[in-house]
Amino acid sequence: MTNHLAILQVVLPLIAAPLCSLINQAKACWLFATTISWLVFAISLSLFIEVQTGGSIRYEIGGWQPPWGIEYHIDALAAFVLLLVSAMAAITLSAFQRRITIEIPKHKQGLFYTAFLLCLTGLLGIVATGDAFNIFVFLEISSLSAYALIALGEDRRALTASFEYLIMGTIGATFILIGIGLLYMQTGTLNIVDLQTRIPAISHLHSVHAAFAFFTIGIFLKLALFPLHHWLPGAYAYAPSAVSTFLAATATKVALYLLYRVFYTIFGSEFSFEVLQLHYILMPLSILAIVISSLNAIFQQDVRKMLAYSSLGQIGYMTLGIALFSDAGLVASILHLFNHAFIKGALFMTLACFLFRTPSLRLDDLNGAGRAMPWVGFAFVVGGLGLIGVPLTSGFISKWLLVSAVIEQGHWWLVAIIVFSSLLALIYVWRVVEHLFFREASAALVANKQPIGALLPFTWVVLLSTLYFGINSDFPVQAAKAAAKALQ
Amino acid sequence: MKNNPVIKQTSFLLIPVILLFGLYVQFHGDYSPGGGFQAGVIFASGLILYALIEGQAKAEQVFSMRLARILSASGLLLYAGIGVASMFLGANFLDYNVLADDPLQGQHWGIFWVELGVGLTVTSVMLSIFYAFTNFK
Amino acid sequence: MILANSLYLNFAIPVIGACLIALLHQRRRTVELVFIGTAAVLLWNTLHLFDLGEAAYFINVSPFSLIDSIPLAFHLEPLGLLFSAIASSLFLVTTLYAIGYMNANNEKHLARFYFCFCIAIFAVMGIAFAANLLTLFIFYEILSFSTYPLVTHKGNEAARNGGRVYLGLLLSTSIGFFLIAILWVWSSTGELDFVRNGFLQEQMPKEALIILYTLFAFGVGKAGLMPFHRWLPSAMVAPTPVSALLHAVAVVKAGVFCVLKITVYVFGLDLLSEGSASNLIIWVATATMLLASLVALSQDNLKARLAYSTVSQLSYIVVGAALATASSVAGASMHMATHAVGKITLFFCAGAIYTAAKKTKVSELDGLAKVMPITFIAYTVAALSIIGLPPMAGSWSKWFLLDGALQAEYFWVAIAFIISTLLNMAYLLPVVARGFFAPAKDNLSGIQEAPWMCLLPLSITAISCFVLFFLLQELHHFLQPLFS
Amino acid sequence: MLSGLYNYWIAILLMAIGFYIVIAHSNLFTKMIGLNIFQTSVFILFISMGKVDGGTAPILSEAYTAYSNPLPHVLILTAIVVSVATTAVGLALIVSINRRYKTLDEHEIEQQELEQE
Amino acid sequence: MEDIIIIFLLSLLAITAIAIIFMRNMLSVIMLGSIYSLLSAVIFVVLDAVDVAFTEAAVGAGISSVLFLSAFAVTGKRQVLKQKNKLIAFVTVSLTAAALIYATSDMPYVGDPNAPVQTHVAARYIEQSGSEVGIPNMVTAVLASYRGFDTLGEVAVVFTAMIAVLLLLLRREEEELDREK
Amino acid sequence: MIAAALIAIMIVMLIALIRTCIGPTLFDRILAINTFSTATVLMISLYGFFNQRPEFLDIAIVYAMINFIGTVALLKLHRFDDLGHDGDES
Repeated sequence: MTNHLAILQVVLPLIAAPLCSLINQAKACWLFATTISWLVFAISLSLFIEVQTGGSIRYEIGGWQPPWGIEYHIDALAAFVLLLVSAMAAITLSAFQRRITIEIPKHKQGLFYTAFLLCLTGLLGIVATGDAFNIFVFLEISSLSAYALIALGEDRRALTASFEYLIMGTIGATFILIGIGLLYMQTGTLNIVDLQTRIPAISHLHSVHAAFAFFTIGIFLKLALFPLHHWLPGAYAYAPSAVSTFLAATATKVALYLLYRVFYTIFGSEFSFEVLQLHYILMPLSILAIVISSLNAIFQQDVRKMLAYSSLGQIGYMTLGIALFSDAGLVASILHLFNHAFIKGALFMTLACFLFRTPSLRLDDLNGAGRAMPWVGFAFVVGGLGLIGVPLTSGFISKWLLVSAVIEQGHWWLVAIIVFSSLLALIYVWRVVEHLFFREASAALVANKQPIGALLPFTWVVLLSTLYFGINSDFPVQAAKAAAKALQ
Repeated sequence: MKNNPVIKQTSFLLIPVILLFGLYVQFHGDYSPGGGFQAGVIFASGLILYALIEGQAKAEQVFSMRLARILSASGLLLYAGIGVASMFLGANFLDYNVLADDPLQGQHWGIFWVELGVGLTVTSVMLSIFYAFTNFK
Repeated sequence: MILANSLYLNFAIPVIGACLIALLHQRRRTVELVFIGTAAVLLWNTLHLFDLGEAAYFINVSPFSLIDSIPLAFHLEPLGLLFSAIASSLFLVTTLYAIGYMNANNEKHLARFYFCFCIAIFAVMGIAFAANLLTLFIFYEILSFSTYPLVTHKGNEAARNGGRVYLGLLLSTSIGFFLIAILWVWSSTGELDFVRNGFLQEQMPKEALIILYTLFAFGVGKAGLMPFHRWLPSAMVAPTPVSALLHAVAVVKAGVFCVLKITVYVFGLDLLSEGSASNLIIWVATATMLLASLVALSQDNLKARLAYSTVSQLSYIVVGAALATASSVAGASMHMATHAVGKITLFFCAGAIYTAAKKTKVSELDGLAKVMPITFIAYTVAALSIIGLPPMAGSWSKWFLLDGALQAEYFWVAIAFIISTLLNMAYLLPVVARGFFAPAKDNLSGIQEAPWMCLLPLSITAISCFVLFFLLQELHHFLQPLFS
Repeated sequence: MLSGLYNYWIAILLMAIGFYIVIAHSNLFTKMIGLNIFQTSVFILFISMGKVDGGTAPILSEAYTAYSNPLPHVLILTAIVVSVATTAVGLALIVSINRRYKTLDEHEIEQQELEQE
Repeated sequence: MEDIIIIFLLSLLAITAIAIIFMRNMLSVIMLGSIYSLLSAVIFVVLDAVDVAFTEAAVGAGISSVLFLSAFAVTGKRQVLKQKNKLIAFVTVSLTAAALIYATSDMPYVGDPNAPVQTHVAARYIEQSGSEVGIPNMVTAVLASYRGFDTLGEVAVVFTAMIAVLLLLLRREEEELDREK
Repeated sequence: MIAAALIAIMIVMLIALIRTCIGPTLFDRILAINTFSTATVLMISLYGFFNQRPEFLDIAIVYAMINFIGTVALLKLHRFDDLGHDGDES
């Protein structure tokens, strides 16, 4: 069966989803979905090892050879992102059972796990596939389930946020579809590897340029890159905590993966950067994203919204790495994708821990919560330090690589901007820390002893992994380098 | 719709035709336009027409929400199951050639079952979405 | 192997202490015992490191690599050993004092307090033994973060504001200047390891060296160079043992230690004394020295006065480093030790006065020496040492610094040293004068000496001010490997 | 030659109209219809590129040799399904929004949120 | 003749779309929407995409309209149709359209048999599917066999849509009623 | 011959479309839509013959059915404001 791992990666959760909807009993569904997610993680792990040792894997679905049939193509980058997504899914599902029982009405829980598995399927499918149109299909699977999952938030604003996401997401997906159409019109193929070989010959065509533009804008919409980011903060802030954790850690990362694929694999870096001079657009956008989102984050009263804005800023770092148009920049970008996913995931998990005892996540409701719940409070501090990029956390490693990539190109002003935004991060993280530790807790909070359950240990597992990758960065750095090499 | 015998009678004449036509589209999709998806939608439309005429409650007696959910899941499972079956028979996922001794026959079988899965899922999904909306008030 | 093990032990001890404290946080007595025990064992182990001798110097010990080719690495060298010895011995004294002070003043959240203390000393050990710039930076940041909860310990508005300035300034300078300087060094030389006589020779153009040195000196915000000194007085909101630790032992000394280490092992004395890379910093530090003294004069709050005095004294060390002659660097290193001992005594005295009499202002101290003689005698001894009068330890370090300034032919710096010494007298001695000679204004009955847990440490440190004077020859000898 | 680029131009016009409705109309319902128009225009774009002059529908028959390209048809079949799925989810959202806000006007919803703050 | 038909139908389609912008009545918008679907289905027939036309008729004019109507029934008839941000919308839309018009400048003409679309991948479907898959309807052959995985994804999309709608609209009582049965 | 019929149907379509747009009552519109879909059904059947592939009559059948369901739904909505209603008037 091992030679089928590539397809099982995606098909396993896809088969599990309808089964889960048939089981339709909260506890059993949870157990089932969690088991499946760990299996998926195991598959992605073995795929990762296989790709690291034996090079990229190609799998012809239906036995039809590539440009005619659909193929799965898992290279070092895809394996890396698959690992990330499946790990986050397994962790989220295992950790969040209690929160889901609290936040989701009982009769919807079975469907909730089904939708979660479908979302996972979609995200994995986007990464694994080697066919341009297949990307669109799986993009829609993940998006549709994400819309529903987000809309399950208790606040009614979850609904409007989800609707805005739906509109923006559909426009984005349709733009990507137009891009696929234009490319197909000029090349006659949908296979990514085939596209890659055919595009250089026709790169002078206007429609290829337009295809590039549509791809880029469509992915920017999904990625929530400034100024197309309005849907994201609401979506992350009002979604159920399990959903915001999972999506914050994976959804934008997969969109970023698509961006790499389009820029480097489909069109090739030469076309993207030398012919179209993409970095002249991407650089200012990234900088604006970094600065404006960080500034926005400072003024948020709701901590989840603050983290959402901070995510926007972090996306800016990742695109900045691309915009540098150098190997070092690309490695930094991929590494930051990985590190940030875990840091942000851990932070959202700590917030979910707080929710067990605080009425909401507004700053005033969190007064003294760190003292009342020291392990959770400390977890937030550690995660926050990672976000700022303090040494010994994995956030530092990726920022170090990013800044060295910037210095390599001699952009000293950019270094100043990165430093400035790190300080902004310090401000918004520290505002929360002050509320958590240096204000008096309300009597209700001190008296509330509701148990947190498995969520807390899992939060610490994720946090410790970010600390470990901050101390011994060999694994992610080597993986990021291999991934960047696969893109060249 | 006791008060509207014309509509009721016409519809009751039409519904079997629609369902039959749905089956035709489902199984004749290899030779003429159509296939599982179109058939599913047509089949669902027939049932929706029934729900429009006789009301939600009666329609659910014919085709309950629960049945719709089970069928939708089994349709998807059927499709994926064909893929897994070909995997167990030693070929790649969704490779129908190995489903029968003769590759062409295998392709026929594969497409037949796969289309059936599509049809099942689409019918029940469309219907349960319709139910969900009309029940919502 | 022995080297690695004893080094790691030095890191492990405070961490184990911290963990024990966190685990046992409900049992107050046990926590206190653990706290003292940690400090004692740490000191014992640190002193053992001296036994390894010169042969063990500059051998890198690296548990793992951080990024690519940059490892987290440690080594032994005289400066670091000196610093670790100062820190761990004073840490022991401070633990005693902290327990006495915290109990006497009914402070809360003791376990958190001791925990952070241990982590801070762990960071100090990291700084002392760091073998490359990145390791140094990492532990420098850990120190900032671990001392933040100590500064804001009281948790009120003032404490939060103080904490904000503290952390804000330290982090923004370290990320904005220090880290950038490190990255610059790395990207242009590809090296970060500390080596004898530095590794920047011929690697970078002259103009760049000036900027780089300035970046480093300002980046180490803990060295308190103006205009980045504001965190020091802000941190005065902390309980006194913290102030003592911050200002005498851990934080500020870590700052100047970083400057010294970078000067000696990154730039190298030859490079700096030949070129003009450090001129700007000499100017800035001299100005800080004088200005901070003037500000100290105007402060009525005793702790604030001592804080500005610290700012001023730190600049002695920075000037010493920046002058980059053998004498001045030796003087700077010694000053690190002598000032540490002196200043910690002064802070202990301020805390003892607060504990016993609840007085914080200089103008309220009239006649207090009659009821608290030991405290005031200790204060006098320490003040004299800081001013630099023989036979107190401070006299030696000032002598070397002055000698260094003259050797480097910076006559105006020498003059500034002398003016500053006069200013030192002007702001430190009024306390003595008021305590001993002014008639008491308020009713002093009922006030007696602070608890013995406070008195014992300050007596020990006061006596060391005196004893160190006679050990200076050996200290100088110990530092010789720096200049070979 | 069928009609040159006329198909594409109309598809672009439709796309623009759909897109315009999505952005400019404040009623969520109308936005969904706009989205539908937007997506349908892409279908026309795809289908037009599959057309072959003198070709016929891609169903094998002995009478013909030239067929139009079946691949875009397959893609668009999938895209239509995706579009109807999106419509269903969007409408479900609209219905829920209507229940919680009692309006479907974007600006009135914003207004309500502001008042609640 | 074909040209005339296609041009005329496309123009009708454009008129319908433009009319939707200016409609003030929600129900009319939905009705025009279904006309739009019908028209595009006819266009698909003329463009030889019979399967697509089939689907568009069943889905666009049928299911979509019914869904719109049922949602409309739930949300009530009083709908205010207003337009805001006209300028922003116009600029954005014009930019997108301009990009595409720019792209059309070197597109192959509609119906060109030598366009890359016709010569590369699709050629094999047309020539070989009869012998490789063995069914006359090439669209079904490609859909279910060559690109069967896409179709699996498509079924998953439909399934997801159901799960999503149920998650949003399902209410407790019905679920329990359902269980009793 | 077929061409002429096609042209006539197209004209019908245009007129029906105009009527749908201008209304004014709901019934005008419903009627117009009905006309329009009938025209489409005819159009598709005729086009099949015109193009010499009349086997696509299937599509025309679907259109006729869908058209009927749509009209019923529209009218029911107008009458009961609820598509799930059992249709008995009280």
